[in-house]
Amino acid sequence: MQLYALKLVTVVGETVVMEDIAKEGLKLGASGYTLSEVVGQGSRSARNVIVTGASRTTKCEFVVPTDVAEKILTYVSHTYFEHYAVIAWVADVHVMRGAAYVAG
Amino acid sequence: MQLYALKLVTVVGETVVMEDIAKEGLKLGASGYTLSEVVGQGSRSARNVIVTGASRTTKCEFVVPTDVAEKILTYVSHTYFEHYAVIAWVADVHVMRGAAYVAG
Amino acid sequence: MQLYALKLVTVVGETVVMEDIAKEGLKLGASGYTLSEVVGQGSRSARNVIVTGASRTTKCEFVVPTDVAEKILTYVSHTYFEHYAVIAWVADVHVMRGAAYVAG
Amino acid sequence: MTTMPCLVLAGHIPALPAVVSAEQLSRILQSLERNLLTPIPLCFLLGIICTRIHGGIKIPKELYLSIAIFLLMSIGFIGGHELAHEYQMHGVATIWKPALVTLFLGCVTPITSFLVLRYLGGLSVADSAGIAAHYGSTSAVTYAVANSFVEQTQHPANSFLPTLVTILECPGIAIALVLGAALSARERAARAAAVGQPVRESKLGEALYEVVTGQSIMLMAGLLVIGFVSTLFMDPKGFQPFFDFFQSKGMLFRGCLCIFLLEMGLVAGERLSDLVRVGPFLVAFGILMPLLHGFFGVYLGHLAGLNLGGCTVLGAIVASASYIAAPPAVRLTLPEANPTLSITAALAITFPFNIAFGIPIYFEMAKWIGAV
Amino acid sequence: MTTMPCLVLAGHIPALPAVVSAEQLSRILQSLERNLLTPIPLCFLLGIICTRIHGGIKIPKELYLSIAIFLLMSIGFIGGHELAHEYQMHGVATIWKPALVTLFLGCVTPITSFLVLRYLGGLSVADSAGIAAHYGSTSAVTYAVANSFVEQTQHPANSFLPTLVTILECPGIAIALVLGAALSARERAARAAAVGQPVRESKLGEALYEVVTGQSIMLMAGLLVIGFVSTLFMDPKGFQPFFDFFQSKGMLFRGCLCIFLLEMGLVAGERLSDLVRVGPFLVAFGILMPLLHGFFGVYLGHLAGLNLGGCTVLGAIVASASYIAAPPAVRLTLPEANPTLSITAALAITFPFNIAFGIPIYFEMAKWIGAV
Amino acid sequence: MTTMPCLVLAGHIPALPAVVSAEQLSRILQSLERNLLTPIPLCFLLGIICTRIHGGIKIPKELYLSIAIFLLMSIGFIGGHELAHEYQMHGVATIWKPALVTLFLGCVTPITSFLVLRYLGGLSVADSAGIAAHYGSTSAVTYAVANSFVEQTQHPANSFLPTLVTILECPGIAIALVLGAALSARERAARAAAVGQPVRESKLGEALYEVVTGQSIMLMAGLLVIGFVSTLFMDPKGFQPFFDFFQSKGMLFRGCLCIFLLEMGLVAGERLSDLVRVGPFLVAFGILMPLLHGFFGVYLGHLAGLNLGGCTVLGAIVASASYIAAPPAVRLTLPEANPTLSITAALAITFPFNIAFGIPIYFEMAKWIGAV
Ligand SMILES: Nc1ncnc2c1ncn2[C@@H]1O[C@H](COP(=O)(O)O)[C@@H](O)[C@H]1O
Ligand SMILES: Nc1ncnc2c1ncn2[C@@H]1O[C@H](COP(=O)(O)O)[C@@H](O)[C@H]1O
Ligand SMILES: Nc1ncnc2c1ncn2[C@@H]1O[C@H](COP(=O)(O)O)[C@@H](O)[C@H]1O
Ligand code: NA
Ligand code: NA
Ligand code: NA
Repeated sequence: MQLYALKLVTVVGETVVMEDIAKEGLKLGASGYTLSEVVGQGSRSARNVIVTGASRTTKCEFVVPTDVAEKILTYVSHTYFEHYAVIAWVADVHVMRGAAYVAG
Repeated sequence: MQLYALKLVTVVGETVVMEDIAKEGLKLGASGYTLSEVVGQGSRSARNVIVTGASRTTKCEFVVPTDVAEKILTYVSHTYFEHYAVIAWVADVHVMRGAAYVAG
Repeated sequence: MQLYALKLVTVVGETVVMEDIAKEGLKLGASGYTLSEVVGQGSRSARNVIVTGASRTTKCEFVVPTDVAEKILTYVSHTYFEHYAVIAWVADVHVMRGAAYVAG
Repeated sequence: MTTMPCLVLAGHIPALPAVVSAEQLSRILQSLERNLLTPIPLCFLLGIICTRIHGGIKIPKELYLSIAIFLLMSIGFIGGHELAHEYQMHGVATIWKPALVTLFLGCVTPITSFLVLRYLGGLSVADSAGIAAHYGSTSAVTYAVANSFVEQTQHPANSFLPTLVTILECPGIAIALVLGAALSARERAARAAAVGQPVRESKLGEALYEVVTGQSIMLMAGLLVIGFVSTLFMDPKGFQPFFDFFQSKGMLFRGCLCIFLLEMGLVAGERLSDLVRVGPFLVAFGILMPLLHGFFGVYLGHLAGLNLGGCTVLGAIVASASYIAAPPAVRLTLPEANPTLSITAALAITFPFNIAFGIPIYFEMAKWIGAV
Repeated sequence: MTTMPCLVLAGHIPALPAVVSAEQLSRILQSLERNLLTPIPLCFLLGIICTRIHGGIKIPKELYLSIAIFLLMSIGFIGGHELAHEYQMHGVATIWKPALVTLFLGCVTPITSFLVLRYLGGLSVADSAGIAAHYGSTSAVTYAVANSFVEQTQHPANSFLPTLVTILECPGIAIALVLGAALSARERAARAAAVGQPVRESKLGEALYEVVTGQSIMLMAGLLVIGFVSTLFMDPKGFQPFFDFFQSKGMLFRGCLCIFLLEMGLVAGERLSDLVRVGPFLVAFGILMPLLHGFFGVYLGHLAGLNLGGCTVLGAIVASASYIAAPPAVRLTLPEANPTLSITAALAITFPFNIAFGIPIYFEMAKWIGAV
Repeated sequence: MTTMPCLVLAGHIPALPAVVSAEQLSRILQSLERNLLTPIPLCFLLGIICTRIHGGIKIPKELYLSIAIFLLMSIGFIGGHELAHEYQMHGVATIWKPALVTLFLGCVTPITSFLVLRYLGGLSVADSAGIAAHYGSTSAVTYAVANSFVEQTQHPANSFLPTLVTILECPGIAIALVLGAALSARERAARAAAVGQPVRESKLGEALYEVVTGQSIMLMAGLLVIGFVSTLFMDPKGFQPFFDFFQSKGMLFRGCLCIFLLEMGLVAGERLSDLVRVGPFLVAFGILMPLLHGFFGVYLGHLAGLNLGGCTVLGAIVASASYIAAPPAVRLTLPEANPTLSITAALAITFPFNIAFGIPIYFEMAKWIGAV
């Protein structure tokens, strides 16, 4: 079984900016993304926008090569860490059919 | 604290086949699975079934020993990669009460 | 890019106790948590509380330093493993802005 | 304790010629037919059939929850509205006796259930207390169906029945959980010592608070007050659209009840396969206990002055078992109790039994006992 | 096979003076205006506009699913209710012919569709069969809109039309999938051998079972029985609130239809950008095939004795394409079929065409053919 | 700019004997009682109480969103329907003045708000502009409650008020955001240079487009057109069920409003604990600003020829603060603004104030000013 070593980048934050992050991820080289609705609490969640009834927090996952992972993390941290409740981390994964995810 | 080294297999794909994948995972030796509704975009998502109003993409996670992980990945890739929008990856995890998850 | 090595603790189990687990995680030193609604099956799921129509299973994720990860896993296993359908695992991740998550 | 209710009953019951006469039986069967061939139980049946044949009906969780909210608000609001009328006419004269009786029944039924389960059924303390918490409380949907039934038979229940539902919700759960916690505390301490771990702190207080301030109570009691107040202070024309919306004889209530029962059927159908696992004792318990409790309800309701419809409905709600408020409370306080047992009994045995057979039977009981 | 329906039609059609006379055209245009300037198609249009300008309307999935459930239950219940009246008056005398005709149409339309797609359009076996499965089945919402249309023109359809919708749901999907599976089996085996993997076992049986026991059939057929039974056994006063709730001329049904069509417009709007990708052949297919199938429906309906409204509605449902039951079934059995083609054709071409133009056209067809 | 409205007002106001006479005060109190003891504000109160005692009411997000959609559609549709009648009778003669006045108020209120916040309150540019965006726009639910109020007092508002709500939705947000973006651009550039990063490109254009094509506008304006067109082209019998469904005096609208207000109460209750954090200035702002804006609305509405109900409702919507359209737009364009401040002010102070006290006060203002 042929597995490719890639990175799983996970970004969790205010729903209001997560779609932008997902789209930007594609521009930075990710071949796709997966979004899920979550509920969260963090150090700055008091600043979360709580739009009545709207879902507050979204998680976005990218399976990407190391260089793209770095670009996404850098983008997220530069653009959103100052004013938005966002957290991002990266983990090692092995992917089937991984070649498809290397060069967007 | 006794932790067992196991694999976390994550499969993300068209909702229409994910229940089958979860069931097949059990047959291949997984002791359980966790499904979540997600929204995704990928290289072949244009081929996703967009049943009006139905959720489009589902994520399925299995915590399993290495051999079961390989079996699941092989099954998914052989059965679904050709015609369905599905991605699968595997990561290392350490599990509490891990013995319970070794032999289904 | 400055990344901090931390642990991602994932707990999946009966919804009825997951909010307690999230709160206790904060007390044990986590700086936040992320909850998602999932659907699951496991070795003891027959014992799950199936409150009509209510969501049955919840996933809780903590990004924490190693010592906090151990505390959370120990707490969960001591308090809930005997009578509740709960599974918990831990993985290595690298976090941006990681200092924020070290000392709650 | 178990003999006490019998004592209370002594002497008032008309002589039992042959328990049930042929004529009565045929009346019961007619009643059953009239009850069963209506959309509400038929939707329940459709749900069960659908699950058994693995059919594709899926009621979104949110629709189910929304209907539950609407039904609870509706029960409360119309209850408050009719209570206001009753109050304007009679003060509290007609209400305090049925209220007391309901409270009494809320305290007795968990205990009878516990004793039967523990000593006749030989279940563990935790399981007995857990199931008793379900049977000591009540099911708002059973109330709604019973209320529809008596309205269709042209014997509407007394106006304050929704108040009684609210009264019946909590005490049973509280008593059963306290009982279970007390009796199993020693066991737990012993086991905790054995494995060398600290005793898990009890969540009893928390769980009880959650029951008392739970969705059912808050919505029913809250809307009861709102219905009461607005009836007294609003002019009838402004009140009308709210009344039409919540009206329990109206199309929204009845229609929503159909969809709700369909979902209940889907869930109960899934649980049917657990019937084997819970064993014959619990199946019998799930049918006979409601009959006994139902009779208590009908009889004491009659003594307290309820009308024919009122006795029937009180019987039905006393006989019913909670499957919304009780389960999480039990799960938190008595984790060693097996939830499969209690939920299967409440949802797959007692609920369908009451909907299909129980309600017409309580109606006949009430007639037989002389309620008008 | 394609020539057979023509044979059936021979001789009965009034001479075609100039296909469509000027007077008829103006009548059609008036009909169109009367149809288009009503809330239901306008809500659909609003949905499309909103998507095209990236507007912010978001109908929660659960609301959409809940309305679908309500509409299906409503169609079934009112259908059962009126069927009971029809049955009490005429027995099955008026019903069996239309039922047979509908079954016949359910078997013919997937085959005409397949042949046209495969041989005129040159699509692959899998794509042809997949699309044919959609066009062989039917769309309950198109039924609901057509029914509203004829009720507004004061020519309500025969009471048993909902029964026909239920009959039409399955056979078309089944026939197309069996066809597709049979014809593509060899291809698949060859390819599997080439890559050295075992042939994926077919999910055909499973998928067909899922169609037959799917939500649409279970709810429509189930509520049809419930509506039938309760009409026969309940007293009219007790029946009234259920009738009011499900009543297809009532405010709930019509209002919900507006919201539903709004969401359909949002989805269809998104699909419009796929029109280029699916190519001109499929666009033409999505308009002309319904016209042909609609004519079959109208004509055979007339032969089977349907009234003017009935012919129109039968034409509309035969012409309509399924976009709820068919897609998952096709996806599971014919994975190599491109779902973009079938869904775009069914949802972004045929559905709007029928709603806006098809229904009034079938109405004029029915008039022209002599239905009253 | 702030003095201008005062200028406009000069001379027309009847002499203020002692600001508010005893008789007026008692009338206001009566009005308050009549308003407060009705289901809509009482449901809001129930929601607040439930949150404060950590009760268990949970309105599913999807129910809340569905009701919001229904209310917006309903406001638009009935607005369009009545506009059609108005238009058939008077053309645009009665409408253009109130429309202009509303547009004017939509431009003035964000500026008054900004100036007060920035110079009296000393808040940062971003915070001032962010909050001003909320108070410059409007809350459709406040409109609905105000409308119910005047209908219950038998002084229904002019038919075209929904049009005014639509007009009032956007300009305030746009003006405040442009102001905020312009004034804080330099600050941002400086800070970006300091940390050596490129200036984040502004999302202003995007955010404004999203406001204008947001759900509120699309649904209200869209259904307004649909209601207008179908009133003109449909026969009344066919129109009736749609009217009944959306009818703002009807049971669905009023009942849904109850559930909606319950949820609003739950959310506002959670926000109450933030009152301390936002400080006394913002609390005062959240009460006094609406009174001032409400007076502008009532007064200019009167000048533009609105009736008593119309002046009241215009006052209420000008006084109200947006908590649906404004927050995401502000969050995207002025990320350094603290959302806790604006949402708490709009939702936990101004909204309840208007519902409970504001609306009856604007009603008395309108009477006092001479509207009939
Ligand atoms: N330590 C953590 N573990 C898991 N999730 C977190 C953690 N901290 C923050 N989050 C998530 O990130 C979101 C924003 O966090 P923050 O920026 O810290 O307010 C929260 O709503 C949580 O969902
Ligand atoms: N690079 C990626 N990172 C994260 N999720 C992905 C990625 N690519 C695909 N997915 C997910 O997998 C699903 C199917 O992908 P695909 O087969 O590439 O169309 C998508 O809908 C996404 O949810
Ligand atoms: N092997 C597994 N892989 C993934 N999720 C699991 C696994 N086992 C259990 N789970 C999840 O944990 C929950 C409780 O499991 P259990 O305690 O085994 O009944 C299940 O409902 C699943 O969501
Ligand atoms: Na009970
Ligand atoms: Na068809
Ligand atoms: Na305003």
